[in-house]
Amino acid sequence: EAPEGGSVAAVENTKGPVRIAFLSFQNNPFWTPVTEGAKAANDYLTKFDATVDFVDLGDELSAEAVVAGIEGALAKKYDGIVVVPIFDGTARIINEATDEGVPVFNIVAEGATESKRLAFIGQDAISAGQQIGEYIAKKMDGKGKLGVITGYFGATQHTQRMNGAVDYLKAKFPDIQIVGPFENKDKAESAYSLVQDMMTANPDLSMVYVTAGGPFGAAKAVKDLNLTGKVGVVGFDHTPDNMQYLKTGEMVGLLDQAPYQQALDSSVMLYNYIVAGQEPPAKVIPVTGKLLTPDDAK
Amino acid sequence: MMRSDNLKEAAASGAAASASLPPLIRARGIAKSFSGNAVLQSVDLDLHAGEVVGLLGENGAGKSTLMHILSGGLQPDAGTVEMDGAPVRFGSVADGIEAGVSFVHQELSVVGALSVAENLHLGRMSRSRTGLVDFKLMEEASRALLERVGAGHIEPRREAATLRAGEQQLVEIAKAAARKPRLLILDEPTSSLTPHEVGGFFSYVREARASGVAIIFITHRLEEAMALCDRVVVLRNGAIVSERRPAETSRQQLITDMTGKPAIYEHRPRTASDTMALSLKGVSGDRLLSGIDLDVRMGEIFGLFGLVGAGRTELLDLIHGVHRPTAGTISLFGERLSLSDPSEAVRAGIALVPEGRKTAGILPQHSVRDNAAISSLRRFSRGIFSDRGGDPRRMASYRQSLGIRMATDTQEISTLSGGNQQKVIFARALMAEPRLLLLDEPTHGVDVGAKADLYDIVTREAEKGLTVVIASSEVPEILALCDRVAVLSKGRLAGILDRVAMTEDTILTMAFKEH
Amino acid sequence: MQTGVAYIRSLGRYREASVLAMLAAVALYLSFASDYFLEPRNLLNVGRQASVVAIVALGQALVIIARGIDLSVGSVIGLSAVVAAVLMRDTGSETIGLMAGLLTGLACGLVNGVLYTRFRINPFIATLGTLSIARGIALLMTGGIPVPFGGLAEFVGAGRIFDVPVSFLLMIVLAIVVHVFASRTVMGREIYAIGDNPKASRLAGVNLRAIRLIVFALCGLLAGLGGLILAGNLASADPNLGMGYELDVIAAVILGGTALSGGRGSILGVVIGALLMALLNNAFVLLGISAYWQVVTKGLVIIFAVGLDGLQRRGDDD
Amino acid sequence: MQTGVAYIRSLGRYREASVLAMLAAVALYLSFASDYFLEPRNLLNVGRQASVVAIVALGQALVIIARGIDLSVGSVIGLSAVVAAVLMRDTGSETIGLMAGLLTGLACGLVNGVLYTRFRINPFIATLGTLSIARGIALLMTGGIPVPFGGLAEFVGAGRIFDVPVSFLLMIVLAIVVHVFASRTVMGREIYAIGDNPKASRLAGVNLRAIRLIVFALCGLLAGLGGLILAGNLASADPNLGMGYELDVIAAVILGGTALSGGRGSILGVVIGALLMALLNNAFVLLGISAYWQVVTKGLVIIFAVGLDGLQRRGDDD
Ligand SMILES: Nc1ncnc2c1ncn2[C@@H]1O[C@H](COP(=O)(O)OP(=O)(O)OP(=O)(O)O)[C@@H](O)[C@H]1O
Ligand SMILES: Nc1ncnc2c1ncn2[C@@H]1O[C@H](COP(=O)(O)OP(=O)(O)OP(=O)(O)O)[C@@H](O)[C@H]1O
Ligand SMILES: [Mg+2]
Ligand SMILES: [Mg+2]
Repeated sequence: EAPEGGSVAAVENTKGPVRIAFLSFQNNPFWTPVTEGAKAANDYLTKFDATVDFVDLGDELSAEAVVAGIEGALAKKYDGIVVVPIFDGTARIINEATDEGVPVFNIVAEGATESKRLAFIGQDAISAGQQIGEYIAKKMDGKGKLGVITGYFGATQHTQRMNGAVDYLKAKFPDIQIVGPFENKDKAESAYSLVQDMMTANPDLSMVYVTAGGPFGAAKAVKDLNLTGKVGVVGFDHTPDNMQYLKTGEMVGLLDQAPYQQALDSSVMLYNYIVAGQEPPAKVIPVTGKLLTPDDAK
Repeated sequence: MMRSDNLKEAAASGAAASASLPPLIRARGIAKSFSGNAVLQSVDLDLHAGEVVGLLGENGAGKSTLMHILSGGLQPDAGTVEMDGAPVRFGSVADGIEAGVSFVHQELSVVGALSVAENLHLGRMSRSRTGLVDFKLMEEASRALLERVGAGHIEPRREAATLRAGEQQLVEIAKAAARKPRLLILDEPTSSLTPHEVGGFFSYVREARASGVAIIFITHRLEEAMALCDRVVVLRNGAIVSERRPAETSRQQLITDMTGKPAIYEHRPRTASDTMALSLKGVSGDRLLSGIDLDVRMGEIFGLFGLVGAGRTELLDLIHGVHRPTAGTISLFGERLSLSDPSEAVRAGIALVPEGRKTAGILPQHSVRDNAAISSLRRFSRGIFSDRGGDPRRMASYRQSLGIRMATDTQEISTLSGGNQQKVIFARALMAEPRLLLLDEPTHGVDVGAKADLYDIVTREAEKGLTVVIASSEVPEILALCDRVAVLSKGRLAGILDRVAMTEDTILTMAFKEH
Repeated sequence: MQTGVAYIRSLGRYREASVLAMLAAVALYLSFASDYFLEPRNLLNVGRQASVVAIVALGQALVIIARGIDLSVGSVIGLSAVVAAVLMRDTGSETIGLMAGLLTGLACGLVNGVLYTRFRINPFIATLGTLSIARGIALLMTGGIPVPFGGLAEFVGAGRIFDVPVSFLLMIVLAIVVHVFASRTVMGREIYAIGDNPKASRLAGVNLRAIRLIVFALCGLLAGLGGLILAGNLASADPNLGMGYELDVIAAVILGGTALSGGRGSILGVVIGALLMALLNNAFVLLGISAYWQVVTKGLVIIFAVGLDGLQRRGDDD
Repeated sequence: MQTGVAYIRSLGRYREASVLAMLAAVALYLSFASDYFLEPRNLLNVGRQASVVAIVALGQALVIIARGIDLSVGSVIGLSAVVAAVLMRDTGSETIGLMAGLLTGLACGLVNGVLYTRFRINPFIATLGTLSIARGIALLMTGGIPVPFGGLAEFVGAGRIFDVPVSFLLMIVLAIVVHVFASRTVMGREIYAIGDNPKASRLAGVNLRAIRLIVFALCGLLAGLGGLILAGNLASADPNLGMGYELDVIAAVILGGTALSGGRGSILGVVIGALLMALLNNAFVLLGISAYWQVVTKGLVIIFAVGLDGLQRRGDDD
């Protein structure tokens, strides 16, 4: 049956040893469950004579690092690759691998360009943004000022999460006024300063949306300005520092991407494809994030 | 054809020609001041093709400034320059070069990263048919050029940074010569040349004169000026005070012209104390020196003589803690020294006036005052705080006693004339009130008057008990100052002469002994 | 009148004058363009936002004046914060934690200094190396997960005394101390000297190695302090804290008129440089400048701030 | 035997020797530690991965040899790629797009050069400014969304000729060209001259301004080319492409033995420096080193690579 925390069971291995490369980054707590999911997949698949090797692509996220990682995995003759491609620009190498007969499974986030990957499991950044947008609208009662802080201007995932929410709000709730966006380069300290300044210029601000790294910095600023309960912060990922402010109330919504399950399921599905030719259920397997609210934290 | 004949004639008799032909350069009423401080008042100067004009003057008299104006490096505040009778105005050095003015600067300016050949051709390198630099052609041309200035031994392919100062000097002279100048300005070109090299250089200058080049020769060595020049012009306080023919004048007369008073330094015999100040036993260095034994008594002025590369600088470096000796012991007043850094030497009462003012002496972006104070910051500190307030006072007293010429002591040292910079370095060493003063070619670029002053100061300090070790390439300097002299030859001690045995002959013979 | 003009001209001699003029210009513009700008609270916020960059830049300025460079400051910020937080958590003692954080900064600085002075590694490369190593250690210590960090550090990082942010006060005090150190103490003057001409300074009796070592150590210490403030402000020590700070810090130093080639520079200028950068970020939010124009504007202001000086100095060097 | 040792010693005189030794050591280790390392395919991958950094570093090396620095290369990579991709999309012409991309790089370089030579802005600050401005323009042009990019650029970025990556070949060719340019042409020699002693060079009649301008322009051009290759490889022009590249590029230059203070440096060394960094990344993937240890290892290798050299040169300077 399926391993704990996963939803897919492995089929019998009739092909002999299988080696899967799991390529991912490591630079903040988001990646911890991804790593753990890959480890769990390895433990689970060992029984089926398959290994999942976790390959760290380092701490700087870039398309070049992904390309170099896949090139390395091809050189090491893996039977299949699970990868966090994130960026536009990884499609070409993924196609190359597929053409060489090494199937690639994308997880977490992929670029906009279509590739020949076996399947993608993950959250669609635009709909995730919209999901948060809906929640924001509800919390704000459809009016007031929303401050927007994005990770890096021009980072596709950040932009999509931002636009997913902002476009939705603009269309549906014209009374919500957007302040920003401002760039915090994934830094909590920068989010802190931005919230401080946003409150100066907009004392009536009632909500802050942080699309990427460092939402807890925004929450800390709300706390230090004694605005807990008056201003709320929404953002992504159930990391410990974010969760803490969900408990104390500065953070009012956190959207999760179920990274552990993504890592585990993708590995098993790729294994099933390699040994039995079993196709994943769909080309795009959406993960609907779980939106945690202060109630969940209690 | 006609013209070149005239040039030859002019060369033969400068004065006669000047009446019939416009001079190559006619400068009138040149004035220049820096931030309100007048350096040149109103200078008139004529230069004829085929003559060598000596330009003398005290440090800071304005010689280099005047030359910068003639070559386009500086613009005069007032006055005109004519070339061949037509007014010219050089907006930049490039304009000057274009018009045939070559300038060998007082401060060395070879490009260390390039080869000698590249340095000689910088700004006008030759290309082969492929469009690439024609190194072969350049090297051949360089050999000829170097040969001409008496530096044929320098390999054109060598990296310029590895040359000695004197060799770099010759490369620069060769570079200026290569431009086929009509006016060649040489600002203290001989200051780091060996006597042999000076000879080669002289013959080059004579050859250039014969081919109709006008040459300005700036020097502080009066003998050289008298030997080489057709005419000697003296600049004082920014104005020309005399023009003489060497045959019709004397050394003393020139000194009086320059300084307004005759400069005399007489060796004053001293009785050295019995206290042993510095003693070296079997000292060897990691470059050249081996087995040096020396004893210098307190209050003594002790000379170090040797030919270029004999190891004088290395010896002073070892005493000053710049490098560690590989063998032997050094003691100061009976105490054994084991220095790992010059900072310890300074603390032990040793001060050094280093060789190479620009590279090892000045702090170019610092004020004169700060430059002078750097060695004695710790002496005059209160706790961790430095006595900034006292700096002007101390500076003023050394400015006076050393006759340092400058507008204020807060101006950057790099705006001082070369000789005055050297005096500031001297002030730095004296301010540290050392027990042992090490001088490495200390009067490099210093004018005769000031030299006499410096000798006086050194002697006075020695009489008060300061021990002085002075490395010098100038025999007259050794003879004037030293109580005893050690002669080094190829890193070994060739012998020690006392006052009675010291003559130019004995010193030189000893220095050449092992060569 | 005459003397007034002359006075302003004489100001122009100071390289920091042009950045100060830019700072004043931006501030003046903001005080008309935004009603909120001149509110004390906002001004104090700007001060706080500049404080960490300024504090770390004080150390960096000393290093650059001594003709070095320290690229590792960003990582040292992160490592110091992490060490402090982990030790505070594990020993339960705030004092131990904070001391350990500062000592970590000092140690990193000493390592940089030793690599430079003893192993003769170019400081650019040496500190590029420690940049990587310190970050790696911080990540290894925490497994990449931020560690909660509170108490006194939080007070220093986020607290206020009579409405004035503590970190801003600390910056002022440190700026004065470092200014006095640089301009009035023996060692300070020696730092300028070795930056101007290391060989001449050494021969004149300045202990080159010792001073270089101390300068790097100080820079490390101040970066460590910066790390504690930054983490204290967020009440969380993230191993990625301070990433990329080196460029901001060096920019503040150079904006403030310090020459990258050493020997010259003012501590006051450093603070002005840091304030200008914080002011810009403040302006973006107050004026609501559209996203991508923020990036363009920042570049333009940096260039103008220094360009004024360059134009005035036309024909100065070389 | 004697002469062999002497020969190896004489190699030690070259600053790039120590990095080359490190490169060889890492390669040797890898050939034992991983069965896959020596496979031609893997070696060629390393070459390809080094190529963009190396190509951009060629230009940067010229700038640094001339005593400048160009921090804007990362942003120029991004802007050139974006301009090329947008124009290719809008005009439909590949030629126009690629030419525009290269011209953009050139233009950025010229702007840097003019800011330095005409407005006398310190190159560190000037290029820090253009870093921001170029990135801002790239964002404005694309609205932050990557633009697809294909055709010839994709061939150059990702294609192979007889299994050899085109970008690697291009790098080799460019390295040779730039090497010849630097060491055999008049302008090349003048670049070294102005970096070593600007004043003396100017007095000798070298046109300082023109050469500085050209050097920055070349650096911009090569960064533009790097952008096209990078975007071609990814088949997508991201406005954030190349972000942070400046540090990698400068590190490659300095690892390769070029002095940050100008006047000295070898083009060969630059390529070695870039290869060493690519080799490290390859090693991490092949050996499966954990991310945090990767960071530490990278720092250690950088320090060792240059430390060897420093130790040998003990007591050399100052
Ligand atoms: N850029 C400058 N700024 C201020 N003062 C200057 C500058 N250049 C030269 N001076 C001053 O002009 C005076 C003349 O200097 P100059 O270099 O012409 O003297 P010199 O006759 O060549 O002396 P020396 O024999 O020592 O070389 C000096 O007092 C010097 O301080
Ligand atoms: N940096 C150096 N590295 C290696 N050898 C050196 C170095 N500097 C000097 N030498 C060599 O050491 C020897 C002693 O030089 P030193 O400078 O002490 O001689 P000197 O008598 O002072 O001569 P001068 O100063 O006139 O050149 C010379 O053979 C010289 O070539
Ligand atoms: Mg002079
Ligand atoms: Mg000597």
